[in-house]
Amino acid sequence: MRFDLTDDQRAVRDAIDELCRSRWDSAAARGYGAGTSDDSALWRELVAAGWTGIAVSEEHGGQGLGTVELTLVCEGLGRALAPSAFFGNAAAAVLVAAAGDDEQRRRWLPGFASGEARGALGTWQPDGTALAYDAEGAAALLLVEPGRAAVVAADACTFEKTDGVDITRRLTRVTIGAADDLRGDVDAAVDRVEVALSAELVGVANRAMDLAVEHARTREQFGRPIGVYQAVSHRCADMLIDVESARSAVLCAAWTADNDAGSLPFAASVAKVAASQGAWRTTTASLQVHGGIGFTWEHDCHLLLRRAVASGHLLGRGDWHLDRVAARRGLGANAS
Amino acid sequence: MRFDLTDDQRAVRDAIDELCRSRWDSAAARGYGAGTSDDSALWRELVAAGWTGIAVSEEHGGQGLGTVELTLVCEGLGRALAPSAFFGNAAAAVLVAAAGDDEQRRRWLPGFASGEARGALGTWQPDGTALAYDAEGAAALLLVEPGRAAVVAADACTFEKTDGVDITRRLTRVTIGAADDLRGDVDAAVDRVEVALSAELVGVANRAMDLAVEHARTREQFGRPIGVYQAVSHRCADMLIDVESARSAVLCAAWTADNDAGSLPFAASVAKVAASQGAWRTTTASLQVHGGIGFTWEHDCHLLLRRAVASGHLLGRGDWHLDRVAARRGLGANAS
Amino acid sequence: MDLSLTPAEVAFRDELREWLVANHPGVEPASPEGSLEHRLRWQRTLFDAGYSGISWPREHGGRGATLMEQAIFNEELVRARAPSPANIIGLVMGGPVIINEGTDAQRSRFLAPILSGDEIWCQGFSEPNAGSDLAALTTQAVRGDGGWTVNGQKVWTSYAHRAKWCMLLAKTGGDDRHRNLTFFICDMKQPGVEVRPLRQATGDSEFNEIFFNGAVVPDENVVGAVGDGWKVAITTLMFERAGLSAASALAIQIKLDELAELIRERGEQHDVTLSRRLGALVVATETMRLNGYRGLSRVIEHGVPGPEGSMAKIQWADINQRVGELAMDVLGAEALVTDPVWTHSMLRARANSIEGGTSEIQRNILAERVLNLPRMR
Amino acid sequence: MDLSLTPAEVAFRDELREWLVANHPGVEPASPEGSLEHRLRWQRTLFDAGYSGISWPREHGGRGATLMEQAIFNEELVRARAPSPANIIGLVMGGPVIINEGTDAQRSRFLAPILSGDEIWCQGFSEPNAGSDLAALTTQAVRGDGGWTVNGQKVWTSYAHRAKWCMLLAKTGGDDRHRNLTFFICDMKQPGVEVRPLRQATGDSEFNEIFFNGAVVPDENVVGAVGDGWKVAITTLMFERAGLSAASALAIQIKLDELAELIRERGEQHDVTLSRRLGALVVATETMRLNGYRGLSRVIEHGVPGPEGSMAKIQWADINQRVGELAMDVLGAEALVTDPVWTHSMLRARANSIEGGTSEIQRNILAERVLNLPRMR
Repeated sequence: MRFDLTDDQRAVRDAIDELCRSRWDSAAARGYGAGTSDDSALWRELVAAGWTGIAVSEEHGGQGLGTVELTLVCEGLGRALAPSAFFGNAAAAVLVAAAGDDEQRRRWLPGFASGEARGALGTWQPDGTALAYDAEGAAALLLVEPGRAAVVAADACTFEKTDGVDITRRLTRVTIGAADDLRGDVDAAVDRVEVALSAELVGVANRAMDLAVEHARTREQFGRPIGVYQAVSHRCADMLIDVESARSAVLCAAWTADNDAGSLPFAASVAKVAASQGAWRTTTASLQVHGGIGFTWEHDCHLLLRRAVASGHLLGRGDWHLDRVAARRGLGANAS
Repeated sequence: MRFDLTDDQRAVRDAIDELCRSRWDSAAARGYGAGTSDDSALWRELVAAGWTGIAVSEEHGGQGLGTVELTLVCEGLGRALAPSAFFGNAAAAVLVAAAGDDEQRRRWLPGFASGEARGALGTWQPDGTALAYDAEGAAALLLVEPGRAAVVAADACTFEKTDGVDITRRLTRVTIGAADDLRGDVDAAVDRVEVALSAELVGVANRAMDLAVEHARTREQFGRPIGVYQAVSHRCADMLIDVESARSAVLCAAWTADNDAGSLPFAASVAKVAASQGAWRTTTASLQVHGGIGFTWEHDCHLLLRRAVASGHLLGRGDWHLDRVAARRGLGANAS
Repeated sequence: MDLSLTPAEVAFRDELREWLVANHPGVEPASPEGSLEHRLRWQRTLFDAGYSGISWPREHGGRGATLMEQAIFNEELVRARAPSPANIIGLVMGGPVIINEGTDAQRSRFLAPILSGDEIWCQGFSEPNAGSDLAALTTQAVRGDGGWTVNGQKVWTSYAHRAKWCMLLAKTGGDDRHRNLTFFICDMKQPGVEVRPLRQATGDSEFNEIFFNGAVVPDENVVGAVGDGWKVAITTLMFERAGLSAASALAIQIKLDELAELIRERGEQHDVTLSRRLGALVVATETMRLNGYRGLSRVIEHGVPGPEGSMAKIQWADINQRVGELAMDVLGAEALVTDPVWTHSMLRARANSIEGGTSEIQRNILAERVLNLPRMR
Repeated sequence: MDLSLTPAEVAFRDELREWLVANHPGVEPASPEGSLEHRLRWQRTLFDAGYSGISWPREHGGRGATLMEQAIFNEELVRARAPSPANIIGLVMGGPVIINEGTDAQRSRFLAPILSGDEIWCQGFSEPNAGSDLAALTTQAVRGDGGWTVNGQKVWTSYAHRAKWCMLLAKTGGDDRHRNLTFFICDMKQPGVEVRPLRQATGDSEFNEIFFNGAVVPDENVVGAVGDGWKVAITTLMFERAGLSAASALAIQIKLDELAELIRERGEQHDVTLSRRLGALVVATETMRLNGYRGLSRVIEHGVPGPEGSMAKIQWADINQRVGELAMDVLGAEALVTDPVWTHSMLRARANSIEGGTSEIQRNILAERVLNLPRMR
């Protein structure tokens, strides 16, 4: 057993961080969300580097790398608050690849892989509409709800811009045309999307921790850097535990998705619970460590907190995962 | 409105504290629990001072004071970890007075009030037996379970000593003879017992906080009293909030029991949740502040923690109270 | 101990309730400016009816009622869904400080317009580099023949753009951190004062920055002695906290009723995790309310608020943040859509543990001033 | 990254599993003495089969297996409900420290009897007035011609009453808190050493006090240089923590299975509050296990354990304490009866956040040594 990244995987992680550093910052994220600027530069680079097809099989025009590599890209983009259609497109590819039939794979995967006809992820709402990020410009929308997933061509839908809690993404409410159900193992496919989403949340939490630690080192009150006070330093230590625990859980779930499908439901639930709770705790704690400055519009704290809330709830409630874990031990509302 | 003690009430509080200081200490509590010494000296004083009948009507030989006064005595005895049959006897009197009929009141209350034929409190267990504290020497046992309360003469029961988590009390498992149900409003009666129990827990929590604060002032590490470190001082501040919140809730519930019966269910649930959680958090936090010394057998920390656990669970789960509170807002398993 | 209202308190409350039914100002406009105008008119209405400065002494233009009646008044306003008067800073902090620490001249000059709302007050304590640590203030006041000249910057001041007077804490020389601050009443309507709105994480702009560039404060606007600013400021902050508690707890209970309604609307009323979390918040809020009334009885006994007020501040922030978190879990997958009520209050609540003294500072106060634990030196 | 076992690891595990079936020592006696004898015999059995010192180098009498195989061994012992060997302190701390910091003479003298269990080791670091703060140690070692003479008191030492050797940290002069401690190997079987059992809150006596009155330690039993005790001790403590993690996480999962069984026995399996609390603990324990393996891979890469081990220590204590609290709520009204399993482990778990370095100290370590936050001076 070896539980750390290979050199190739480190190269993926470093490359995506470098790309974000050079092509993205929080000003770009704000502009993208507000619709005053776009992410085409970043998107072109992601396409050019082949990241869009990173986990798509070579047969369908992708690089055929694994879920671990995919999560490394998601984490890097999350750390940089890069909105970009990357996640939705990757989720669409994961869903079609894991739960679609041959015809659906042939029709959609090559476009997702090349980024020329990208996909977006939408979640069905009680009223029959769907909520989706970065849906404008997508060729296809992948819709999910518990136990069901379907693909629909974008031109069969109408989109209405909606204000999202996450102001670094573009949220739309979608009126859906005729949707084509995925007939494969939808739960297993959605678990893979949860893993990618959890990876993004690890990046968000890690960034929030880095900001808090930097502030604690430099901000002085009562004649000392505030990091010497345990109310601050112990809060940062707890952030570290949350971030590293979530990272361990996501890496394990990603590896499990490719190597031990039977264990994926448990691994995916562990990853989602650890990452969503970790991101919430870390982003809120980071804002607290920053004090007043962290509550200003100009500071990035609230961007991270907003991302943590929105991504943490994107696919529903954490209790669903706790119930799935407890059910393995014969406990819960539906226990015999 | 005046939310603080009257001079008479302060006198009750001070008298019970003084009595415990002069007649009781943790060595006595340990000896009593172990059966190597008894509490007759303390008990005689409680009887002599008329505390045993403090909340019993004068008609039945008591002092006819209120539930507030009763809770002040319970808090004082809790603070001193005084085992004594006081609580069980007071609970028995509260149950008979609030849910018994005239005949039951005439038969039992005078003995409870004078302490000459005292009562004890037992909780029915799934197997039909009951668990009771300080039952030996009692004249009657008051048995409770959700929705039901009954009185049974002690000579109709057999007692078997049992090891309790709370080693400052004597726990027995009781095989019950013919029990005489109380036909009055049992829930209202049990709520009053919960209030008295919560008062005891406030005393326990307060004592745990006092020990922690004293230790934090005097114990030095790294060249400073540990109380200067926020990991310690902020924990103590949280103890203060827990203790004062529980005290406020208990005082309000005690006053409500005598003045606003319709509001008692809510007030009693608030008091029980605040006091049981507060006592658990405070006693465990106090042990943590003490470090290794707090985990030794000789130190009182674990006596307080054991009392907090045992008294906190004596009448069942806290979730029952949260459900009752939520039901007032149309929420919960049985909501329409 | 008697938790029932006295006949006088009952009479006061019933008369007030009747009056509120007849004089309710209606729904508060959403826009910040509209809301402020609405609350200015509302304060005037309250003032004309003798409901401004409930617990202020009659000789200072107040109603001369008890602190308990003041608390009843605050609760009834919340219960009637009526807004707080616009000059809340002046009523809760400025006035009480001037009554307790000010001169007769200051009382006759400043108190009346606070009550009527003719002059809005704001509070200039925090600075970019002095949030928790008032000793780190850098705003300077230098004495000349024309009085005091002020240079520096303040942040997080509500109402500053509309305020006539600012409670200004500035350095006036000396090294003793408890003797080198002075408490001024600074005229905001002068060339040396510039106000810029501060946009916060919610997107709103409740607060402002104030820049003082040679602003002038006459000698007669010093409150307390020169160098006593620290003591005066602490008193002010304690009045601020004493104001909280009971009424804010009622406001939270109303919010919890709305959240319970949301849970039922969404058909989640049988989810015991949600219902027990809500129940636990109801319990916590009730203990906060009760702590508030117990604290108030202490204030009535001792005259001035004590450090215990920090308990309510900590509880208030913690409960509001947990309400926001619960609301997100109730919304589930819809939590990613901006909601004018719930997502907004989830975000706004994050500042509750920072504004008016962080929860960390409140815990320091409880540890040092209530529990007498040693201080880090 | 590859979370599957290598063929060699699989072979090692399968062989071990088979061996454990054939050689399982049976149920561990309840009495402390009986348990220790049982675990001494068990260590001998392991030793004879080549399962003592799994990851120790062959030249030092170990199996020469990888740290990963050591972790697999620890997990398999837990999975088979087999006890840990009696000389755990020697195996996890004493041996590794001597291998890394000791002299050849020390290696040839001490290592073999550690592996066989012929000589039990204990750890003499903590003192009544030096729990978290090793710099406050007062135990003195003074050099004379007969070697070093030791006077002082140690507390919280497991196995001291049976130990032959004590890893003793004592003051050897000088003021520099990082240069005035020396790490000794002290013979426990001499007149100058007295051991008294220490009774703890559970009623058990796992620990002891050691009183040193003129105990003698020869020069050759100094580990590292005189004055290097601090550095050597820190290494020891990190080995202690590196030992934890994965296997302890598995032990907790087994405990959670038993707790789930208790919930079902009591017919509470439909209470979603209980089931979700248990689910959350399963999740937390799994992340602890995964952190452990990730940390182990780091150790394999860097050779020695890093401060990250403090994460596992904090998680371990926190999870054990939450398990105990949940168990009490499952027992409900029966929680007031002493239960050999649940009430005992609820009480015992309270020490988990104190023993082996408090959770507060672990957080200091993470803040200062992993996050490079400034230290209070």
